[in-house]
Amino acid sequence: MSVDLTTSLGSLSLSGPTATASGCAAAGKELAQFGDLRTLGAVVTKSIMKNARSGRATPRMAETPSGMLNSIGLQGPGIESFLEKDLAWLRENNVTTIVSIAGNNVDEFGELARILKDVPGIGGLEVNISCPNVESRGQVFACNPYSAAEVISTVRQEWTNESPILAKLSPDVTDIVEIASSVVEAGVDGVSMINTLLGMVIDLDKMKPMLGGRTGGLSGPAIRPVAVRAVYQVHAAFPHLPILGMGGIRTGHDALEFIAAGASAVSIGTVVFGDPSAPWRIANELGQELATRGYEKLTDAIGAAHV
Amino acid sequence: MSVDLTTSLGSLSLSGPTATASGCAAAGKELAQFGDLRTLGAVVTKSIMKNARSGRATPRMAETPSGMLNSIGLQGPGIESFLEKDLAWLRENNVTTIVSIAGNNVDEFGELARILKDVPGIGGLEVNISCPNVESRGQVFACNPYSAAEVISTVRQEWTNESPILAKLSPDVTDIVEIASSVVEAGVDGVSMINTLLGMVIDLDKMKPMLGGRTGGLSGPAIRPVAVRAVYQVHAAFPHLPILGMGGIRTGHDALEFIAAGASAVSIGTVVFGDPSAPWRIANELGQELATRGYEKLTDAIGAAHV
Amino acid sequence: KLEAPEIAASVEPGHFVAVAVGGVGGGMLLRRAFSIHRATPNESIEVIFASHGQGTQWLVQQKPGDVIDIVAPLGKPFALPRQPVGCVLVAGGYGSAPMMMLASELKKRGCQVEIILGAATESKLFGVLESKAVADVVTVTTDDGSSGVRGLVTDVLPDAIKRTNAKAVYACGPMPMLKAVASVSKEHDAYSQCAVEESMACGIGVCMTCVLPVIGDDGVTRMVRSCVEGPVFRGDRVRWDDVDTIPSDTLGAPVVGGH
Amino acid sequence: KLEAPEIAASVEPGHFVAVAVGGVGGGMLLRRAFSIHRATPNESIEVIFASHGQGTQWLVQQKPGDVIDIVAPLGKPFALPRQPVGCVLVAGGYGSAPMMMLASELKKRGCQVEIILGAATESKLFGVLESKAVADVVTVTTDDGSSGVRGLVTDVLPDAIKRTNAKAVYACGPMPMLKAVASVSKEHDAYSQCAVEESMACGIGVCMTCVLPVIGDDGVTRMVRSCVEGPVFRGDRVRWDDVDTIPSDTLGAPVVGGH
Ligand SMILES: Cc1cc2nc3c(=O)[nH]c(=O)nc-3n(C[C@H](O)[C@H](O)[C@H](O)COP(=O)(O)OP(=O)(O)OC[C@H]3O[C@@H](n4cnc5c(N)ncnc54)[C@H](O)[C@@H]3O)c2cc1C
Ligand SMILES: Cc1cc2nc3c(=O)[nH]c(=O)nc-3n(C[C@H](O)[C@H](O)[C@H](O)COP(=O)(O)OP(=O)(O)OC[C@H]3O[C@@H](n4cnc5c(N)ncnc54)[C@H](O)[C@@H]3O)c2cc1C
Ligand SMILES: Cc1cc2nc3c(=O)[nH]c(=O)nc-3n(C[C@H](O)[C@H](O)[C@H](O)COP(=O)(O)O)c2cc1C
Ligand SMILES: Cc1cc2nc3c(=O)[nH]c(=O)nc-3n(C[C@H](O)[C@H](O)[C@H](O)COP(=O)(O)O)c2cc1C
Ligand code: FES
Ligand code: FES
Repeated sequence: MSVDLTTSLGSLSLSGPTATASGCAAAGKELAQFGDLRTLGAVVTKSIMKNARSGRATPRMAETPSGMLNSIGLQGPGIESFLEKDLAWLRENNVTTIVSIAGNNVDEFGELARILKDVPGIGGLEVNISCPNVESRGQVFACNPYSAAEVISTVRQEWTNESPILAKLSPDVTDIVEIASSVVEAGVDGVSMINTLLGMVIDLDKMKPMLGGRTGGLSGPAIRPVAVRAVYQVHAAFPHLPILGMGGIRTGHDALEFIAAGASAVSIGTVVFGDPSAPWRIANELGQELATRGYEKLTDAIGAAHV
Repeated sequence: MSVDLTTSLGSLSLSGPTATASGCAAAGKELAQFGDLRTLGAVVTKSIMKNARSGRATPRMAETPSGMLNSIGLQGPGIESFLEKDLAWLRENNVTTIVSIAGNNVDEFGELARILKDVPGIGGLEVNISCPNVESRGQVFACNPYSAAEVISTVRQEWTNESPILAKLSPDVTDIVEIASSVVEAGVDGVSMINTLLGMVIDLDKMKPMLGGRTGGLSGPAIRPVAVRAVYQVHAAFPHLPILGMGGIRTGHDALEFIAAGASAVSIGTVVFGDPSAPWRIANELGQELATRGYEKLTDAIGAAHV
Repeated sequence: KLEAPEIAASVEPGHFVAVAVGGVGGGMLLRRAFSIHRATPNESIEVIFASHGQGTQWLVQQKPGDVIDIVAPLGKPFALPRQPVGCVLVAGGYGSAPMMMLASELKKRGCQVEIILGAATESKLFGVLESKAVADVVTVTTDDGSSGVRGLVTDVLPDAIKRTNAKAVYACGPMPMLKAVASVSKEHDAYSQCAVEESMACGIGVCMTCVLPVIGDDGVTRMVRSCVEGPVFRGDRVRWDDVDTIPSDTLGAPVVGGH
Repeated sequence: KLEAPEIAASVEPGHFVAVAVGGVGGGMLLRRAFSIHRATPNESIEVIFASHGQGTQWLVQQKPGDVIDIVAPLGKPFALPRQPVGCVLVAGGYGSAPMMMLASELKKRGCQVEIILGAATESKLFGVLESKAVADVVTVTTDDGSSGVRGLVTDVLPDAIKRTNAKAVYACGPMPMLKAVASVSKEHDAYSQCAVEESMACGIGVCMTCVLPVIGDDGVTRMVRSCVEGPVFRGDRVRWDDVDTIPSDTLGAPVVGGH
């Protein structure tokens, strides 16, 4: 008996349960040699900003126990080039695409939404508020309920089509449910969680932080328990809020933990670096995990670990 | 050339750089078969509460990638029995002892400080504010600058001897420097960081959270980059504040990362479960790491990764 | 089979060994606990284990000659009777691991020894032949009847107790079995010694993960560490129905948060 | 030596392989990159590696017959000249790994080939004999003079270029060496092709960790991925002095936070 793995994020229906994670699959093209992107739930593109951006100085990564630290610094070509090259390619290849956007201030998010709202081939918007707000001493939008809500309501106003807006939440907060409720009030259609945890590795030979950006984002299986907890808390508070779950998913078993905690679909990030075919493999494994537990539809397992 | 590994936490001088971590060595006795406790910097005892406490239901732990989740629930015999049996034994054996205390409300912390202040054989107090405040809907003291400060100033008033008071900080906050400054203002002598991160593992066969307490604390090498970052941030903000660093320390190399980030000494927690002799082994390895880098005294390396 | 000369000498039936898995730099921090099956002084100790999750799967892949990092002997062994009384040993699945050592120890003391081995199915039975070599009588039960008597060990336990006029019953296996054995023993005025299996983080008594509710000599229930105060407990002292809970009359109950 | 029939067939000099380390459930998530030393079509590929940290230490412990998980061939190989021109190949330490394959490829095309192998000391030299088998002339340099000429590869490079009237210089080794080779080549009007070694998380172009500042055909400096647009770059296009920085005139500089 094969399990029905189709699912949805608000108004966006997904042909599969696994998506790529923003920043862990560029704009999909490089992954195409490892599997058919159309069979994935979605490709979530690297967060794009208005202008081209060089990112942070290298070294940009450090391996850590069951995880890694990165400080890419949102390197990207800027929205124009992204539309011409990357999005065009994804559209031509009929890939369900969720575009991740990032801004240095609230207005930039609004501008990006305005530019994107009429562009064909966009299945949804992931608003990466887990980046620093240049206008408030670099505090991360997602770490402040007001800035988080401000970004989302601005995007909401611009976003005049019905494909979903997802807010990408950061775990580096005292109370993630508080942040979630602020973006829900601001009119978000769903949330993506979690982004990386702020971490640091020190190069003891150079006696300074290893990364060019000094601190970096911790990702990978090491953070999975934090991610599952966050998804569980937010689903408990907002049972009907669609959640794209992520954080250290390596197997179908891991993925099912997120589904059972309340996610409607999952993103595969860091694990792709070690296993480029992971998004497809994990979807298959998830099907088996569900089958052995007697599920006929993935959607029946969403939030199953509550009660 | 052997390196001078002696160090100090405020007025408390330590004969070695490694201490046990609260809750990871009970009251020391069980570790004595694996090494001489007097050669350790200190034994930090399991957080003790006023009354006996049964802790949480089992299962109380789950292994996670390069880490573990625990929900012990502060099981303990209560302060009286602790003084009679545990502390007495530590005193008889001349073990440098840092007593960790925890309370359900601010007053309980004060009471414990009052009871302990005249007891001989206490090298310092570690105030575990990373536990729920029963009187404010179970919010963790360490997650709120006001409650954190309230606990510390209350303990400070009772604590009429000069051995140091350390506040045990939680990483589950938006801005750990804010919490640190609030306890500094409240008159703390130093900080211990970090406590565990809130996490969850789901038992997919029972389709419910694996731990009896549902959520648990994530510890072990998985969280080390978060801990190093936290120590680095707090040392940058308060260069003269003594820090007892911990979080996933497995080797002398790891320990030196904490020292370089700004810790004056380190606690070894989860890794002790896999290697009971770790506190001694790591002290030796730390000596070698310092020697190969030309250090003569550990204290010269404190905060070396700044600038 | 692990070569461990010094350790083997001091092993008693019921002791367990904590084995590091996954290798250095691996993702698994915690040791795996296994009952010691056989200990040959100045030579080696042996364990019997079932491949279960990641750690035991790793163990299975190790080749003879590979070096394994262990801590042993750990825990409180089975308490042995002073008189040469009748004894029944009950094992479920790999719970038979410590029983042969125990049986020969008891025989040395002149006890009459019966062993009951139970499992879901034949393939899950361990040490049937070994048992026959040391015990006076061996009875096998399987849930599916694929070997020996169809049914549970407790179905055949009463007769065994009567036959041997047993004063002591020793058990190792899953919790439900231990619970049943404890009550059957009690009905027949026999002391039961049950080796429990709680998941353990440290195995040496410092972490408090391995607790279960046990009634003390003072009649008070406490959450007791099975790694140092067990794994062997008196069957009549463990509150079997309350395992994985905190009985409201436990010292220090009820619980309020914290970890 | 890794058996990988399908992959080997498509390998060109300069390609690299990404090797998974630590085993499943291990703590190491990222693959390790190694230049492909030799590829025998329908059979195997070989790498030369130095035991460095945890991952390579794990690799060293693997026994013949163990299964290794690899992704290859990756990266852009060395660009080969159309004409049979003179070529000098410069390698530092294990940087010699890809050079023999490259040398024989060049010989096939009728090029005259000189190889310069440099290292800190003799024990760090790789493939001296192999080089002699494929190249017309092989020069060895060591910093300590323990083998060959005492000094740096760049001390002997100019003569080699002159001798062969080289139009192309190929280099693989540490950044400082690559930088020096690039400038010496430029002085002698020879194209240089340098294989860089930036730490890589994914090796397939999706993560942006492996970048360095490279000048494009349009004269604009960009942070370019060395895993897909490299590891081989034109020596005159890499801004060697600015590696590990973001030159202020880079497209999209300066940086503001975020990760
Ligand atoms: C005192 C004692 C004696 C034991 N004797 C034996 C024996 O003789 N033969 C045998 O096959 N098994 C025995 N077990 C069970 C054995 O420890 C587990 O099967 C083993 O830990 C599973 O590890 P894993 O990595 O395969 O499973 P995983 O699920 O990967 O383990 C994850 C974590 O949970 C713990 N865990 C999982 N299952 C159990 C379990 N059943 N009991 C305790 N901890 C568990 C592990 O120790 C580990 O920390 C014993 C357990 C205890 C406590
Ligand atoms: C294109 C390319 C080709 C290479 N060819 C060879 C070769 O032929 N022979 C050889 O011995 N080595 C080669 N290296 C270097 C090799 O990748 C590193 O030595 C190896 O990754 C070290 O891993 P480790 O686990 O031992 O060290 P660790 O310090 O444990 O590695 C930690 C992390 O840092 C990365 N890292 C550490 N050192 C380096 C390094 N020097 N370069 C890149 N990443 C690094 C690792 O990949 C890993 O992700 C090459 C590197 C690249 C990028
Ligand atoms: C190298 C790297 C780059 C990333 N870039 C982005 C990004 O541009 N935008 C974003 O929202 N998240 C980004 N992330 C975070 C991931 O999307 C994901 O939320 C996080 O890594 C946790 O998932 P994982 O453990 O599966 O990687 C990045 C992560 C990594 C490792
Ligand atoms: C089983 C367990 C019990 C703990 N109990 C306490 C405690 O009682 N009080 C406390 O302040 N911290 C407690 N901690 C947290 C540790 O002291 C330490 O801060 C944390 O585990 C990070 O260090 P580590 O990664 O080296 O374990 C406990 C940790 C574990 C794993
Ligand atoms: S396993 Fe740690 S106390 Fe028993
Ligand atoms: S290593 Fe990931 S882009 Fe090059």
